[in-house]
Amino acid sequence: MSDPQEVRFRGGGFAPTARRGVGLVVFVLLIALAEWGTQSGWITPLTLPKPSDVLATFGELWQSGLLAKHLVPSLTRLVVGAALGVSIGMSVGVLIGLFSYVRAGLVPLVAALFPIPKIALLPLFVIWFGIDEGSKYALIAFGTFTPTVVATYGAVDNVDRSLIRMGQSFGLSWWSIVRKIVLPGAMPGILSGLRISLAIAIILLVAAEMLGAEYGIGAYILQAGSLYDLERLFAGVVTLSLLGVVVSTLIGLIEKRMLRWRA
Amino acid sequence: MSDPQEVRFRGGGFAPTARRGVGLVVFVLLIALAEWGTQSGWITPLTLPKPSDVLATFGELWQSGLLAKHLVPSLTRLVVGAALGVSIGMSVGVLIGLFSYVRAGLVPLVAALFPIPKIALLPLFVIWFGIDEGSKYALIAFGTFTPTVVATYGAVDNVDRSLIRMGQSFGLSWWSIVRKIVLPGAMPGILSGLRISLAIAIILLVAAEMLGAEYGIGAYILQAGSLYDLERLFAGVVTLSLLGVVVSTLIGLIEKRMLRWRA
Amino acid sequence: SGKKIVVGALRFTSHSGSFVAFERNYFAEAGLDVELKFFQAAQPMAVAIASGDVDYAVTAVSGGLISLADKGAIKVIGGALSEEAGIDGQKLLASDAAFKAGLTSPAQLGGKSFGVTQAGSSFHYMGSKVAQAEGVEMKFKPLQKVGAVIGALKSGQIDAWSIVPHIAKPLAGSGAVHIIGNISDYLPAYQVTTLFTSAKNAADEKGQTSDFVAGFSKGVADYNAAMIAKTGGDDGVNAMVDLIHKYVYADRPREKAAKSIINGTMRLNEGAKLNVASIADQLAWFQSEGLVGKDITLDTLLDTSYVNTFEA
Amino acid sequence: MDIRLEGISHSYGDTEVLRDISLEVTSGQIICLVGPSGCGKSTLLRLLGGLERPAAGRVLQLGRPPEGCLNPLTYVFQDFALLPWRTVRGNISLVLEDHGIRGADAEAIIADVLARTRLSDFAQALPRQLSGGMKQRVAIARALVVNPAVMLLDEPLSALDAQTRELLMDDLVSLWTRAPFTAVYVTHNLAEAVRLGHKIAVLSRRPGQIREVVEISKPLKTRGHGDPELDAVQKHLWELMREEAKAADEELLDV
Amino acid sequence: MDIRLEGISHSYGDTEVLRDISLEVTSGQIICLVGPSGCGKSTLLRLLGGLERPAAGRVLQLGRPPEGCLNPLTYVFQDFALLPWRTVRGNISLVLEDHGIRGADAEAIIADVLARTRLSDFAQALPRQLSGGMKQRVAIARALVVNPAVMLLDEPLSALDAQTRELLMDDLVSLWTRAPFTAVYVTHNLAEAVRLGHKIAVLSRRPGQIREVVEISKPLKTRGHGDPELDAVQKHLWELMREEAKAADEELLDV
Ligand SMILES: Nc1ncnc2c1ncn2[C@@H]1O[C@H](COP(=O)(O)OP(=O)(O)OP(=O)(O)O)[C@@H](O)[C@H]1O
Ligand SMILES: Nc1ncnc2c1ncn2[C@@H]1O[C@H](COP(=O)(O)OP(=O)(O)OP(=O)(O)O)[C@@H](O)[C@H]1O
Ligand SMILES: [Mg+2]
Ligand SMILES: [Mg+2]
Repeated sequence: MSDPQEVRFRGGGFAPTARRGVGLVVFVLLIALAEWGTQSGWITPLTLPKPSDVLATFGELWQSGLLAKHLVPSLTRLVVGAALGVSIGMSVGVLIGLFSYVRAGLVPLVAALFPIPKIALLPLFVIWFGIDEGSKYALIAFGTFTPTVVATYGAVDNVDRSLIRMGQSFGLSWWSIVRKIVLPGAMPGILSGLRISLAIAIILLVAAEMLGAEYGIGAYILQAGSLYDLERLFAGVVTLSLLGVVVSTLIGLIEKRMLRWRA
Repeated sequence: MSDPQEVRFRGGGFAPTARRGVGLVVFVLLIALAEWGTQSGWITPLTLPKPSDVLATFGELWQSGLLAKHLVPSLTRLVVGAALGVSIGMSVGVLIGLFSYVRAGLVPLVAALFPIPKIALLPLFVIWFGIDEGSKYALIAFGTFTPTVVATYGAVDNVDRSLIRMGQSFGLSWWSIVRKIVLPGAMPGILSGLRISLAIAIILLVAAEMLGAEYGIGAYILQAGSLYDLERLFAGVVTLSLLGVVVSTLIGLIEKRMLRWRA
Repeated sequence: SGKKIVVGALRFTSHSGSFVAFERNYFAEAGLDVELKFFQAAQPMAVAIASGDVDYAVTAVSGGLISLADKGAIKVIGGALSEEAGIDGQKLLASDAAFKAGLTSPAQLGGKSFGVTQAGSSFHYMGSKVAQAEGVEMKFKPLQKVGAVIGALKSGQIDAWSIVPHIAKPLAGSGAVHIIGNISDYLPAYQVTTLFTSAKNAADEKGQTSDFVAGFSKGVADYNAAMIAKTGGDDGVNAMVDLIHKYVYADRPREKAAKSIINGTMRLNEGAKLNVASIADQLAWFQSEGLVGKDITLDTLLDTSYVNTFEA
Repeated sequence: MDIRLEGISHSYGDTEVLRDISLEVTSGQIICLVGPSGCGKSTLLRLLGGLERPAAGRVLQLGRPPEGCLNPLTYVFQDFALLPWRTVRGNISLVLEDHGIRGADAEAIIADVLARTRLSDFAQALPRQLSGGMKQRVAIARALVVNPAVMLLDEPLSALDAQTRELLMDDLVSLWTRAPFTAVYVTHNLAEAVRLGHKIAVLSRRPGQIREVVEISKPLKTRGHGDPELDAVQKHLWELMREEAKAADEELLDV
Repeated sequence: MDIRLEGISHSYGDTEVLRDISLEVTSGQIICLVGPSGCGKSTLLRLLGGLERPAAGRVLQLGRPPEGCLNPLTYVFQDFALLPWRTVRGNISLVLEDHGIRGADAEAIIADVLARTRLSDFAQALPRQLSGGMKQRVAIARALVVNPAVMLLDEPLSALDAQTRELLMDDLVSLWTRAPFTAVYVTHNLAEAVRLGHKIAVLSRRPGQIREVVEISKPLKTRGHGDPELDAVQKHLWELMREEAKAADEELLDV
């Protein structure tokens, strides 16, 4: 008989763990590479602006108070438009989740609306909603509406039917079941749909501000693009990107608060 | 003692059932309303074209062979661009799902890229990828890349860890586990992500064809828009919408075939 | 066969010089193997010249163009279209609502809103110069797309706009808008569009560039002869319309297209001659608006070694 | 209040699930339903409580529910069916709110039922913090709080581990002993059936029919481990069912 | 091949899960591990099979695995762990493919193991078409096909209903009787433990320590329902564990 031998370890892996700081390192490396490339002329100024110039532009924007002047209208549009789109979308989504006829009637309509590019409709939006804030709100609302509907009715469909049956077995009214069981049960799905809807809202900011906007991050980006002013273009894009990260963090916080009951 | 009394029924509901035809009826009603409105002058021709005129335009497009001339390049761009974006996105997503360092390095980058509006970068795409098909492929690929990555690593995260542990306990190699357990297990999530990615690809067609495209549904829409020619604009938009429905049906079929093992 | 070059174009009548030269083989005779490349908007075309994807093109002077010149990427080498007394030029339009409310001449533009595609576009320049001349202040509304501006004007959401005659006239004909003036009254000999190329072509490919200008000029000469001097009579006009219809309004029936094409007739710059004074004025305006750098000189933008220049 | 089933039959599409079931549920007694997998036990219980309508036959309520009974026919489910976003107290108050019982009234009632099920210390806990056994105790508390005339229990212990099952069976016996309730108790587990049932109805394989109803007269609280009388009944039941259970287990679920 | 645990301790973060466990797994015997919820039974099994590394102590293999053994330490999991996208045959061939056994060789081996577990008719079925009992039989077939030296079973029957559990216990007994295998069998169910175990190790509440190891000498195939000797052992085990099980059940899982 051979010697006792320890059992070979064969588990582990397949569970990525958090590595703090790596993300930051990647960003810093990429920016450093771009800086070096543009400084040394290996990347032409037509291809990419110098990161340091972008930072300087950003600094100017900040100090001159122009950043706020552009951010405030954009944020207003974002909030009003997304609030409209998300709230209508959520209501329609819940109705689709609850009623057969609404579902049969609206699901194909939503599916047909989804792949319509909003920028194609810009000329119409001018007529429908005017060139003032109306059309900007409408565009963002329209863009967030469809993904919210889809996420919401999916979430309602996924509410544990056994909980609903429980509610019925205790004689709860229809409205109580909707309010106390269906809606809270759909909340996780609705919130994760919100992440996507709001990212889309930010993306649509640029399209919305194509229509007669003087101030706004989107308008700023468009103007920089039309002047081929890459520093300002990138400063604007970075602002949007940061905005996206902030919004996603906010939703994360809301999820943490509202979904404390989850594991 | 009172008479025997039947137990009151209190179940049912909360399970929308399919109602065939209702969707069609809604479409027909909406179109009839639009036709009536535009015919009677209650809707001005600036607001909406006559559906019958749109249909006629569509008929002309079809008969003149122009539809094919516009559809073929658009479909090519869609297929090549989406294939690029989805395949790279899926690979990156799987790597993020499997390796801690890749995850830590790339997830923040993807999160930062997500809210960047592609149209803002149009001028740069010309420099980076030229004005031929390259920049169109690149734009669509870029637009589908981020949602695919997010869907894929989410799907990999959701693969039942007990199946992976089972594979390890039978001494399967790392590569076998990835190929035979992780990838098939992530497939449902990846496919449902594909739905969103391809809808986005269709939406981006218009943006892509802003760049030096002669033919293509997007170019057609843009041209109609710049002349405020609503009939043609709607004919183009309807084409995109139909394209979206077709793509979504195709994915449904693929799901049915590939995910036969599900309930 | 000749040298392969790519010429960028928009599907507008004002690009007819290129179409004619291409169709009638003037480029080939000049020893160039030309490929026409079409764009939906002028801005990407300018960028495509900068990136070297396109060699020559025609476009309006805009902030973007000056910016690219400043980056050492492009040069304006000639003129393509300028306003000219006696020939229909760009029109000032007023919406029906504004017209009825008294906006019947440019003098009443004070406090009105004026549609532009983008800040720093040629529309912006024109509106601004008109306002300056009339001594009034206007609000400029950037709407990105010509279609959006038309929609806004038709529905009375903006008060005024300026646009080329072949778009202005049918709009006015429909009664939805009114023509209230001519740009040429404010900007005589305004250099509307120019011929431009990459800085590299202008500096290092002098032969090729001269050949291109020569071929292009022949196309322009044919166009002007047929459409303005009418040297070929109606047949000449019809032949020219047929040629242009291949490129412009190609998906509309010939009869409808012909009207628009004829409406759009403007005299193109013979020999691609360039109004340097107008360019200088435009550059100065862009600088005064803070849209482009103050230190950009006319030499950065122009290379006048290929064509005759004039000042008016 | 008694319940009488009269000639109940039921089908889903083409599958006949139950065939001509007649049964009497007597006040103050626990009746156990046992039968192989898929024989329609859960379906029968849903019909009993009005959550589904039988294709044929009637479910009759004999007599009135007692005073103060908020929900005569009350379920306890196998998967507990607790709202994960409400605390233990919230889950119990849920079924009172719709009857307009709130505030101090509700507090008193809830405190009482929590004490009866020994959950008083856990009123503020969320379901995810509780073990399976505790969750089912909460579900039982929720059922008790509406003073049901008849409790309908669908395999209430089968999601629990064997030891917790033992503990909860003791709890149920002591709850019944203190205040006898009427119950229909569906289970797979013959040991549970002989421990808790006054009557045990054995169903056949699908379509479910009643094969036999066994009565056990021994009082609940004197029943214990290794009791030869109960062992004999259990053995008898297992022999009735063994072949059917095997056949049911080897059936393909959907082809 | 025997397995020896030497002074195994393990913690997750601040929670100590196992404390100083020493145990011998003898060839040809089934050793059952019983203990209250969360006492670390599954953890111990993972340590045994090399899926996790102990914080202290060693898991030793004594002697070589027998000839033809592809995977000496082979698990059967509570949740079956079948790949839902593979048929019964595909799930079994999965564990052969990595050892280069394909084609006709694999066919023969799989056909044999399917016959032994009476699954031959279900080779082409997908997991979703099978009842829980059938699924676990597939998992057992998959474990048998690699000729394990030691089988590690983590509550293999606890996801099944009581009747199926009975049927599968019979299956396991008859498999063992025909060809004795070595196994470590984790369970909550004392009835299962006294039915299948040659030795039964009782763990205390967390941190798990061995409280007692009970041996039962009666041969497996003669053990049956209502056997007084087994009932006595079971009663003894229950008394050892009752209070601990109750305390474990009432613990808040995370606060
Ligand atoms: N809503 C439904 N639609 C269609 N078929 C159903 C439905 N509910 C149950 N069935 C079918 O009816 C049969 C009986 O189901 P039921 O759940 O009543 O059995 P059961 O005796 O409770 O089984 P188990 O012991 O597994 O809980 C099964 O074959 C099941 O597949
Ligand atoms: N991967 C892990 N990370 C952190 N804690 C863990 C992990 N796995 C188990 N635990 C904790 O260790 C303790 C023992 O878990 P284990 O699963 O071994 O218990 P068990 O005896 O199998 O319980 P059960 O009878 O419920 O299956 C539990 O408190 C559990 O919460
Ligand atoms: Mg059931
Ligand atoms: Mg365990």
